[in-house]
Amino acid sequence: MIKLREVYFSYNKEPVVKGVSLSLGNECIALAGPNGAGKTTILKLMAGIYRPKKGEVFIEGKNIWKLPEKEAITLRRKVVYVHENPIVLRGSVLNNVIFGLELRGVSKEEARKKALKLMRKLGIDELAEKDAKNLSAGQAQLLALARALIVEPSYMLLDEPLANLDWKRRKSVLELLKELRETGRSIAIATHDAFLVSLVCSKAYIIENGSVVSETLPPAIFQ
Amino acid sequence: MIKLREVYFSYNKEPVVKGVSLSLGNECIALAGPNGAGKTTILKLMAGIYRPKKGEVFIEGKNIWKLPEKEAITLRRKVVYVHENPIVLRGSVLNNVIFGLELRGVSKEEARKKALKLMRKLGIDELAEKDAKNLSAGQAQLLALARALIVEPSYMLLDEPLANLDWKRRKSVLELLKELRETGRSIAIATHDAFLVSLVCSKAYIIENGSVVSETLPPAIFQ
Amino acid sequence: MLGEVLEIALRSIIVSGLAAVLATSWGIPLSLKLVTDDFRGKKFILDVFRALVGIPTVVVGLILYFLFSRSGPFGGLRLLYTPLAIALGQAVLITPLLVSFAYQALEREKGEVWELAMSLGALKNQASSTLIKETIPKLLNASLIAFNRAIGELGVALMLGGNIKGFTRVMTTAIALEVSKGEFGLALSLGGFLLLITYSITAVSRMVGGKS
Amino acid sequence: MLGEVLEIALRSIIVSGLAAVLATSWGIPLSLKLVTDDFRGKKFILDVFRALVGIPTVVVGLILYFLFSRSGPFGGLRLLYTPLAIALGQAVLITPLLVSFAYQALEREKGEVWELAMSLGALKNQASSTLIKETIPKLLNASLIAFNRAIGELGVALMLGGNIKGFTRVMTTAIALEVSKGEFGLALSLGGFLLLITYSITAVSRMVGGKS
Amino acid sequence: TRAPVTLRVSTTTSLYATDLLEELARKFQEKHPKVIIEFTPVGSGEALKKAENGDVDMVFVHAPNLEKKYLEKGVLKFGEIFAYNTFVILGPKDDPAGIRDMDPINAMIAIYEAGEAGTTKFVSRGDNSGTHNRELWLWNLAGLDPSGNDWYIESGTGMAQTLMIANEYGAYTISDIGTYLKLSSELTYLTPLVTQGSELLNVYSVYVVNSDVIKGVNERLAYEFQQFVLSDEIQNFIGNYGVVEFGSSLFSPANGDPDGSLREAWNQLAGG
Ligand SMILES: Nc1ncnc2c1ncn2[C@@H]1O[C@H](COP(=O)(O)OP(=O)(O)OP(=O)(O)O)[C@@H](O)[C@H]1O
Ligand SMILES: Nc1ncnc2c1ncn2[C@@H]1O[C@H](COP(=O)(O)OP(=O)(O)OP(=O)(O)O)[C@@H](O)[C@H]1O
Ligand SMILES: [Mg+2]
Ligand SMILES: [Mg+2]
Repeated sequence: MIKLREVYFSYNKEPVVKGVSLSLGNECIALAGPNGAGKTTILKLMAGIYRPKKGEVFIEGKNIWKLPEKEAITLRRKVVYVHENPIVLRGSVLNNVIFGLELRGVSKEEARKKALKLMRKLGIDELAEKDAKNLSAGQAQLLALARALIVEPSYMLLDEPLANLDWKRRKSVLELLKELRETGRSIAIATHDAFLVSLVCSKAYIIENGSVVSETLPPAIFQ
Repeated sequence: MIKLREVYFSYNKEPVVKGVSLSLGNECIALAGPNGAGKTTILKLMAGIYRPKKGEVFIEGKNIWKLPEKEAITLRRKVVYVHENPIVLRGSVLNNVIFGLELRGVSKEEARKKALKLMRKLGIDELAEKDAKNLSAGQAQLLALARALIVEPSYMLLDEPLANLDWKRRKSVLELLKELRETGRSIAIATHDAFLVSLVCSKAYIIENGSVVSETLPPAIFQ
Repeated sequence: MLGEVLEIALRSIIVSGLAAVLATSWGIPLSLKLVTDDFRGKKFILDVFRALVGIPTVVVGLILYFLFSRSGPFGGLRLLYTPLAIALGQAVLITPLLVSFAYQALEREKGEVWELAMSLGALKNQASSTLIKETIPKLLNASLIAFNRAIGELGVALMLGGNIKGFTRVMTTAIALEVSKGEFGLALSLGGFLLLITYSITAVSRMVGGKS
Repeated sequence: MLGEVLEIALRSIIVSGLAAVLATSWGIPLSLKLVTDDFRGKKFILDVFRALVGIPTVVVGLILYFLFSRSGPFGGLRLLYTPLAIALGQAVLITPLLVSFAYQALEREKGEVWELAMSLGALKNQASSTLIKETIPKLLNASLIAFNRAIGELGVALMLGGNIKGFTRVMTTAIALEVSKGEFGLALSLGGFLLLITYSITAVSRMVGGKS
Repeated sequence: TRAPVTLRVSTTTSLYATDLLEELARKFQEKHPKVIIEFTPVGSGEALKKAENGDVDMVFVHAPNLEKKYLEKGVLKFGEIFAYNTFVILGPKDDPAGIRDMDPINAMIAIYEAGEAGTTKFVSRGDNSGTHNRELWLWNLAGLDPSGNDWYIESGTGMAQTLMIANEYGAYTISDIGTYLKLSSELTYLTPLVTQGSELLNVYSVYVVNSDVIKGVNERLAYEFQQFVLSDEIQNFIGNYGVVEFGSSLFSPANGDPDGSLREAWNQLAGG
């Protein structure tokens, strides 16, 4: 369970997240709302990337900003956030995909095997040796997804995960997400894509201007 | 009319555009196809951003890579390409929006007025003075659109223009595009979004692996 | 004494300031050219500049000495042993450092800015000036560091200026003179004062020029 | 004669190479700290380093001379007039330049790399080392330019090395000696040879280390 | 076998630049292979300062008035004059002050007058070196004080640089003969005009650093090298040094200063 309690956040002076409380249990939740509402910011707060100016972030009951780094890391490693604009590291696509495993000390060989299997599933195995900085938009998006999936996180926070993907790959990603739900992973998705949300999510938070304005069932929000 | 004739292009050794011929007249065309097929590359070739390794690019009948810069520029200025991942310049949102007008020597005051009007239409007028580097994904996308629209190009080449936009803004952008079509502008859109394409475009090129594999009516391609 | 030190400090600032302006005036266009044009030998030129960061100041001084001396090709200009000669020499000296910094900054931004400018119908030189604008804080930083390098160098000032009291004596040649006299304490105080000057100029211009 | 020049050149490379290694070993972690940590006085430190790019080499030499001199606090180490003393002094001298370059490179990449690392469960020091990895060609470039600066400097080598024949004489002190002898032609040849060395090292290490 | 011992010597650059000292060291090492002699060539003031800081065991200089200060402080002892040559007054070939073959004092007066008349310039080392001190002493003997005049250029640099400046300006200056001879091919606009006169005597002394005052210096070895330099064999060698290259020797050996004239000159200079 990831829980935000009365969380405030601002990049400079103006707060952009204003007293948000929400939780992600064994479920898929959607964050929806107009551009600039604060969806991305909220996901990054949930992932422990941003530190709230006020309020608390709990991962599995622990306030992660009050734990020493050593203890926090085991919790934070259960959570993965995927950026809306993929961030790509130097080196090959494969090297990018295994990055999270390297952080966790998995051996290179094992990481490689696992990565290739996953990349096959996403249809990017042929790109393995390609320079990751030279991908098309959709290819980069898939790289970012693979990089997140490979560490088998308990909580996946996805920011517009289907943007730039072609239809075939959208379908495989959706199936992957459904599979993940079936094995009990928690998923949060920030998106403007009604279709996606209605297929995998059971709950939607509508964000407007930095606050949760309503909780509803997914299909309702786009009407 | 923009016309590619037997165009080849490669980033390094491998060609990624292989003998593509297509044309954009007084119409809206869609480019569809799997990730990495070459849609973005083709749009950039049409815009005269990339120089073909082989083949010709004609804008209004002139081979732009054979013209001296002075003559080419009047043609190239009729064409605008909007990146799939917005590129943002330092400074305020307003400064970004008027960039194309500045290039054309329009006075700052006039540019400002025009920009604010356009930004109101796209629902980003409140962001005018904000640092453009600090926008949300959707806000940046709208900035890029506004920056392109403001120069009133005869040819608009849009790369996934609706990605990251919320529903309200998708609607306004679609309406804007329809208006543009009514005033005779040519539009090319690379997208995976069937809905969008079917609403404004009359023709679709399906790109696969660097080649045009078929020309069809838009709704057909996603079936 | 204090009056003399202030006069020397002021001369240092003016001379090296001029050097930085000169070096910037040709170094930035040159870096821009290296970043935006693809031509054979570009890597070579770049590596030569990087190597020239390490050219001994006396060597620069010596080369220009031969050019400026009475019997040299530009002897008629009577530049040798004038503050202008120092400024020219320092400008040459700091150009490689300036170019190395500026190239790194420009190169990092180039791809995106260039594409954006082209996509909106920029002429080549408009795209260039957009790139410059995008990089201004970093370029300013490059010029500043080059200025600091100039004001702290000795060899050129000595060879081309001659450390003439009341005319071409600058902070570093004054310091070297005190060292050769064995007046180490005085030399150190002058060094401290020079650092104070460079720090102040650095801090102020960064406040004015914005973060990089 | 030729043998002696080669010996001096080799000594220069080793001494300044050591200086570059030392400066890198503390300069990169320092730059990393400046980039990744937000603390009061950070801007101040940064500006001090930028100012220190312009510290006259004789001043660095002088300060360390006081420390290493027999009558100084570290006199017991008997470092003065040894190649090691030059290397230490040059390492101190080039640190500000190295930090200025490295900071610019790291700072440009930081935001994204850091966020990515955090989003995938990196410890703080893993995020740091990812940042370093991402920036390696530019950091290498920074070290290289710092090396070039070191091998071309005179003041430290003179004050701390003493230009002792066969022991602490390096390229720049040899050049300065020839200049003071009036052997300008020889001084220039030595300068040209030094540049050839720095160029070769620059070109080779950039080939090995990849583009930046 | 004993470990090698190092003798640390500071010397004025102009003396070192003639390579004489490296030659002497080589000869000493033939006799004492375990000895390493390290020269650090610097300005006179700096050379003496290094002695005071305990960073050298021995000093070669030619600046009597500075030497005296350090003698009084007790830093130096066993001062011996080991060689001498002359300073020369140089000027432009057309000699606007008309000093050719004058005696040094009158030459200085003539330069002063020409300077005041605006027909010439004079370049001074201005660096408190041996040569600079000699120049000041000559002005003093002439009863003149040129400082502050715009024809009187204080260069604040080494001898070679000062000569180059004088050459560029077509000005008068004073130099030790050694540096001038080495540079003469560069100095196309300068010529030696006054070379005779006891006031131009340039005496080089060698000192041992006093281990009673300065801790940790190797006084014994320094003394040995000093005695070696003063030995007949070496004095002879000094007298012939440079003959091949320049046609005349760069130095005259002191040979123990039999008539005391060198010491007298030293005293005059040191007292001045
Ligand atoms: N780095 C930043 N600095 C300052 N303000 C920022 C920064 N990033 C985002 N903002 C602002 O914070 C607000 C929330 O941004 P956020 O990215 O969370 O929105 P979002 O709901 O994800 O929007 P979108 O649907 O467009 O992705 C916006 O108004 C945005 O302009
Ligand atoms: N800068 C680059 N260097 C090398 N290869 C590149 C570069 N940019 C793109 N490519 C490759 O060129 C091919 C075509 O890329 P392009 O971006 O045109 O595809 P696309 O059809 O737009 O894909 P998407 O739907 O994912 O945006 C891809 O295989 C891609 O990996
Ligand atoms: Mg967002
Ligand atoms: Mg694309």
